Amino acid sequence: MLAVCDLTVDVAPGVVGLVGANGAGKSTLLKMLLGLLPATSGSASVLGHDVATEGPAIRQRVGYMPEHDCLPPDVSATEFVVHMAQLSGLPRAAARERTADVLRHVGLDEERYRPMGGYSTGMRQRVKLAQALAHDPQLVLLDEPTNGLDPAGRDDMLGLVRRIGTEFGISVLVTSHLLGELERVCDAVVVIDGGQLLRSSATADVTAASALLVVEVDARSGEFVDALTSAGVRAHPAGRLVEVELAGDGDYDRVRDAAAGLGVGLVRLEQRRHRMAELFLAPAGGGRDA
Amino acid sequence: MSPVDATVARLTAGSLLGRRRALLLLALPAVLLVLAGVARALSGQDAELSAFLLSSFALGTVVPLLGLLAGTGAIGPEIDDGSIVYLLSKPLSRSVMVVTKLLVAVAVVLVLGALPTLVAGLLLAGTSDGLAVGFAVGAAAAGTGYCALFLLLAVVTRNAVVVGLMYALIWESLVGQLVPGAQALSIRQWALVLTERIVGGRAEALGADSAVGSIGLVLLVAVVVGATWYAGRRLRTLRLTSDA
Amino acid sequence: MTPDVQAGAGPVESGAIHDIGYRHYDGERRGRAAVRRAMFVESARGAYGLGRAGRTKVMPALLLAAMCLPALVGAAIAALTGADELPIAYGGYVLNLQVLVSVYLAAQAPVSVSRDLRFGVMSLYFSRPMERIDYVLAKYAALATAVLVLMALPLTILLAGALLAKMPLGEQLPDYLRAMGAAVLLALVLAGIGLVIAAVTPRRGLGVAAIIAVLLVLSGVQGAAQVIATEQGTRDAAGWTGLLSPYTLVDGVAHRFLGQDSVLGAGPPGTAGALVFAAVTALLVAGCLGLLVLRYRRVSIS
Amino acid sequence: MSTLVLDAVSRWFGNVVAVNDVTMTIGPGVTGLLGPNGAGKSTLIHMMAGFLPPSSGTVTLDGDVLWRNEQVYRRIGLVPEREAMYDAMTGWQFVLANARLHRLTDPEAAARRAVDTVQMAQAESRDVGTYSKGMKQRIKMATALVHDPPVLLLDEPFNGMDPRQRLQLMDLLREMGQQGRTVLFSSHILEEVEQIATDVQVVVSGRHAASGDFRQIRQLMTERPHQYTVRSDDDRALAAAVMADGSVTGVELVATTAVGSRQGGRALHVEATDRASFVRLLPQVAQRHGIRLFEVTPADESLESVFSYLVAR
Repeated sequence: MLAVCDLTVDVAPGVVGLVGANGAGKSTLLKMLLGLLPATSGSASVLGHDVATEGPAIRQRVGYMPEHDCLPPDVSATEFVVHMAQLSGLPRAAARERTADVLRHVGLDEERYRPMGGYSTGMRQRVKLAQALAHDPQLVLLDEPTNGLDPAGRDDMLGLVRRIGTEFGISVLVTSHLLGELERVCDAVVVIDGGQLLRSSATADVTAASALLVVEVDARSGEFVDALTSAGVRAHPAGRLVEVELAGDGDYDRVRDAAAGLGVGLVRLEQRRHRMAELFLAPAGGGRDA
Repeated sequence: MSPVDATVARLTAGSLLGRRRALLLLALPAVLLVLAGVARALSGQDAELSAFLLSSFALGTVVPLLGLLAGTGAIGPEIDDGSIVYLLSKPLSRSVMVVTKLLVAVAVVLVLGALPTLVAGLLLAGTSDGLAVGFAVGAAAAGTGYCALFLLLAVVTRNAVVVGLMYALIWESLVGQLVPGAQALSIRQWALVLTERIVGGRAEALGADSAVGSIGLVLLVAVVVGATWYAGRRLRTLRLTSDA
Repeated sequence: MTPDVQAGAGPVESGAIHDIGYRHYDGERRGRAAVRRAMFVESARGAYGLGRAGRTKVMPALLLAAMCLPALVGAAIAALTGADELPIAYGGYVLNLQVLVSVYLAAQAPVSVSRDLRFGVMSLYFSRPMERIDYVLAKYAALATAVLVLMALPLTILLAGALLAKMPLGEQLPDYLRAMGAAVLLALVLAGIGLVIAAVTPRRGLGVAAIIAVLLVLSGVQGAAQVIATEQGTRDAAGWTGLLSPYTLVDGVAHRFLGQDSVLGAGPPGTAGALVFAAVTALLVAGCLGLLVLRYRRVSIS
Repeated sequence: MSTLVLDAVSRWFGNVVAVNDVTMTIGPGVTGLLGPNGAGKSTLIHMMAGFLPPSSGTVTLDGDVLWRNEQVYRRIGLVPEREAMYDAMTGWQFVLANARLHRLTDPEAAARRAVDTVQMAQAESRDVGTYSKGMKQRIKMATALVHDPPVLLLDEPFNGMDPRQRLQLMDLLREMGQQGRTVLFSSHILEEVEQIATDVQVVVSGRHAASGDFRQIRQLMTERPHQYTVRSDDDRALAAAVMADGSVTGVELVATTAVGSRQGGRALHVEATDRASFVRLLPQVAQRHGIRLFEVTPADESLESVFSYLVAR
C-alpha cells in the first residue's frame, strides 16, 4: 500500500503544519522522520542527520507525540513522564526536575499525581505533549495534538504549540485535519493527500483573500440582491447569504449603499477567504473514502 | 420465548474461539489424550495409574483451565473492549444472554473436556470400574460449575482470570491439601461425588472419592443456578466505563 | 544548532527576563545502557506495583505474603523450640509452593509486556534512542528479578529464623546458597516462558490463562510421565521426565551442579543426563530471548 | 414520532455530580447535545440509552421509563463512541447479526436496507477490522438503523473524523432528521452542530445551560454585548460616527498582527448592546460620511463563542 510517495519538501525552523485527510500519509511520514520506518526509496534528513542511518541520534534530539492513545492507565503522569525522560537519556534527578517544569508548562497541576486511567482527553493530550518535551528536544513532531479536544481545550493546545515554536525555541511539525486551527498557528503549511504533496507554502498565501464577497443582511435579502444587480453588481443568493463577485473596489460602496438604501441591517460583509477546507476538498474529490 | 438466542450463541462462539484462544482450548485435551495413549502403550491397563491421571490431570488441570478459558472468554473480551454494547442495546432479556453464553461455554468444556476425559479413561482403563464414565461425568459437572462461576467473575471484575486462578489453583488444590475444610467449597470435590457414585466400591481405593458428601451436588447446582442468576442481574446494570 | 528565538512579528522585547520560562537542558545525556537500566528498574518495581496505582499492589503483595508465610512459621517454630534443624528445608521450599510462583508469573508477565502492547506505549519507547533488543533485555531482567524476589525473600526469612534459633551459620549457609542459586536459575527460565507467551497477545486475561495453562500442563505431564516411568521400573526414564517441566528441570540441574538434593526424586540420570539438563536450561533461556527479539522486531509502533 | 423527556434529572458518582437537575425535551429532527469535555454529555446519553439510572428525576421515551426496560430498544438506535466491534466479522455479517438480535421478521432485507442507507455496500464483504474510521462509523450507523428506530442516539460521532468523512455523516444525519426521526448527537466540534442541528441543547459542567436554535440562544443572551470587527478605509472617522449612536457601548482601534494566516493591518472592534439597530446604522453612517466598508464580521456569533461565553459565565 503506497503510504507516502516521492515527497520532496524541506521544513524550515518555526511552526510548520502538515495537513491531510485521515489516511493521507501524515503518521507514516512522521514515523519515517523518526527513523522508525525505512523509506522504500528516496532519502530524508532531520536536524542534519540522515534518517536511514542515524535513527538513534535523531530520536535523541526529537520529541514525538503520537496521535493514538499511548498512556498506561495505572501510573501517574509524574511517574510516567519521569520514566520517559530517563528513557531519553536524562539522569534521574534531571528527569524529575524537568518533568515538574514541563508538566507545569503544559498546564497539568495537582492531577499529575493521579493514575492516568481517570484523565480526561484534554489532560491525556497534555501528558503526551509533556513526554515529548521532557528531554528538551530541538524538534517536536506532534500528530494531531487537538484530537478529541473541545474548543477551550483546542485553544489551549494551539496556544501551547505556538509557544513551543516561539517562546521555547523548539521547532514544531504539527499535523491536523481540522484545518481552521492550522491557519491560526503555523508559519508554513505542507498539504499532502493520498501520500502526495499538494502544496507547500507559507500559511499567509494559502488563505489569500479571493475576489469573492459574502454578504448577509438581516431582512429582505431578495430585494437586496435585486438592488445590487440593478447597480451593476454580479450577485446571487446562496442560502441565507449573498455571494458578490467583486469587479472592483467600487462594489464595496454599492453593497453599502444597497443596504443603507433599503434600511436593512448589514450583518456580514466578508472576503470569501480561500479557506483551507476548500483547498483540501477540491483536488481530492471523488468518493474515495480515506 | 426460548431461554437461548441463536445469534448471541453465534457471536459468543465467534469471540470465544478467536484464533489464539482456540489454539489453547484445543491444546489442553490434545495433551491429555497423548498422555493417556503413552501411558496405555507403556503400562497397559493399570487402574491406579488411570485414576491418578484422570483425577489429577484431567479433572485437576485440564477441566479447570478449560472452564477458566471458556467461562471468562464467553463474555470477558466483549466487556473489556466495549462491544457488549451491541448486545445490551437490544430488546433481549439479560438472563437469556447469560444462559446462552453459559451454554456455549459449557458446550466447549463438554466437547473439549468431558469427552476427551471419557476417551482417555477408556484408553487407560477400558470400562473397568466405570472409571472412564465416572470421571467423564465428573468432568462435565465440574466444567459446568467452573463455567458458571468464572462467567460471573468476568461480569463482576476486569481481572476475572487471575481471581479464577486463585480459586482453582490456590484455594482448591494448595489450600485444599493443607486445610481439608477448604475442600467443602471446592467445585472439583462436589463433582467427584458423582464420580464416586459411578465408580462405586473401589472409588476409595482408586482415589476417585470425594472429600464431601452428596451435599456437594446440591452445592454444585446451587452455584451454577445462583451464579447465572446473579450474572444476569449484574449484566442488567453493567456500566460501560472505560477505565482499565 | 538551536534556532534563534524569533518572537513572531510582535515588537521585540529587549531585556525581558524569562525567569520561570522554559529552560533548556544542557546537562548529561546518557546512552542506551542507562536507558536499559531505567527501563529495568521501572519494570521490576512495577511487578510489585511500586510506582503504580494502589490496585496493582494487591495481588503481588498477597502472593508474596503467601510465599513467606510458611517460612515465617518455620522460622518461628525453629526459634521457639530451639530445634537444631529447620522444619522446612531450603531446597524443597520453592518447589512445594510452585503453584504460587506460577500464579505470580502468569499474573505479572502480561502486566510487564501486554500492557505496553494494549495501551500503545511501544511507540513512545521506540521513538526514543532505544532499540528493540534493549526493551527485551530490560523486560526480561526485570521479570526475572521480580520472580527471584518472590523466592529469595522466604528463603532469607528461613535463614534468619535459623540464625535466631542459634543454628550455626556455617551449617545453614551452604544449603541457603544452593537454594538461592536454584532460585536464580528458575527465575531466568520462568521469566523467559512467561514473557514469550505474554508478548503474543495484548489481552491480559488471555495471557494470564495461557501462561498458567502451559506451566500446569507441563508439570501435570511431567508428574504423570514420572509415575508411568517409575512403574515401568526404569529409574533412568523417570529421571529423563524431569526435562518436561521447568521446575523439575531446574531442580535436576541444581541437584547435579549445586549439590542440592533433588526434591522430586529421580534426578537427571548419569553425567549425560546432567549435561543434557544444563544444556536444555541454557537453550530455553536463550531461545526465549531470541523469540522475544524476533517478536519485537515486528511490533509496529502505531 | 418519538420524544425523549428528561425531567429534573441528576446523576452523581460519589460526591462528583456529573449531571445536575437537567430538564430537556428532545423531539423529532436533529438535536445537537453540546458541551465541553467532561460536561456530562456522555452521562446524559448513557441515561437516554438506558445504560445508567438517574440518581434523581426520570428519563422517559414517549412515557416509558428507559432504565432496565429492554423493550425500549425496539425504538432506539444507538451509535456508541467506542470503536470496538466484532472485528472478525465482515460488515454485512455484523449488520445482519444485529438485525437478527432484534428478532426482525426479515433480517436480510432490513440489513440490506441499512447497509445501502449508509452507502457501505461496496465494502460490506470486508472484515470490520480492516475498515477506516469513517467506514466503521457508517457501519455502526447501519447497526443502529437496522430495526428502523424512531430515535437515534450518537455519542461523539464526529470524533477524529476528517472533513470529508464528516460531511458524509452530516448528510446522513440530516436525512435521518428529515425522515422525522428523533436524532440526538453529542459533540464538542461546533462546526458540525451549526450546520446540521435544528435544535441545540447546551450542557456546561453538568448544568443545562441553554436550549433551542443556536441563533435563538444568541438572542436570549442579549444582555451580553455583541462584538463586531469592521475594516474600512477610514476607521477613525467611522469609530467617531458610530460612537454617536446609543446602540454602541465601545469601540477600539486595533492593529491586527499577522499571526499565521492573516496579514497585518488595522481594524475596528465594536461592542454593541442592540445588535439589530447597530447593523442597520452601520451602512447608513458609512454612506453619509463616504467611508468605504471592506469587512463587517460578527466576531462572536459562531456557536464557538456562544459556547465559550456560557462556559465562562
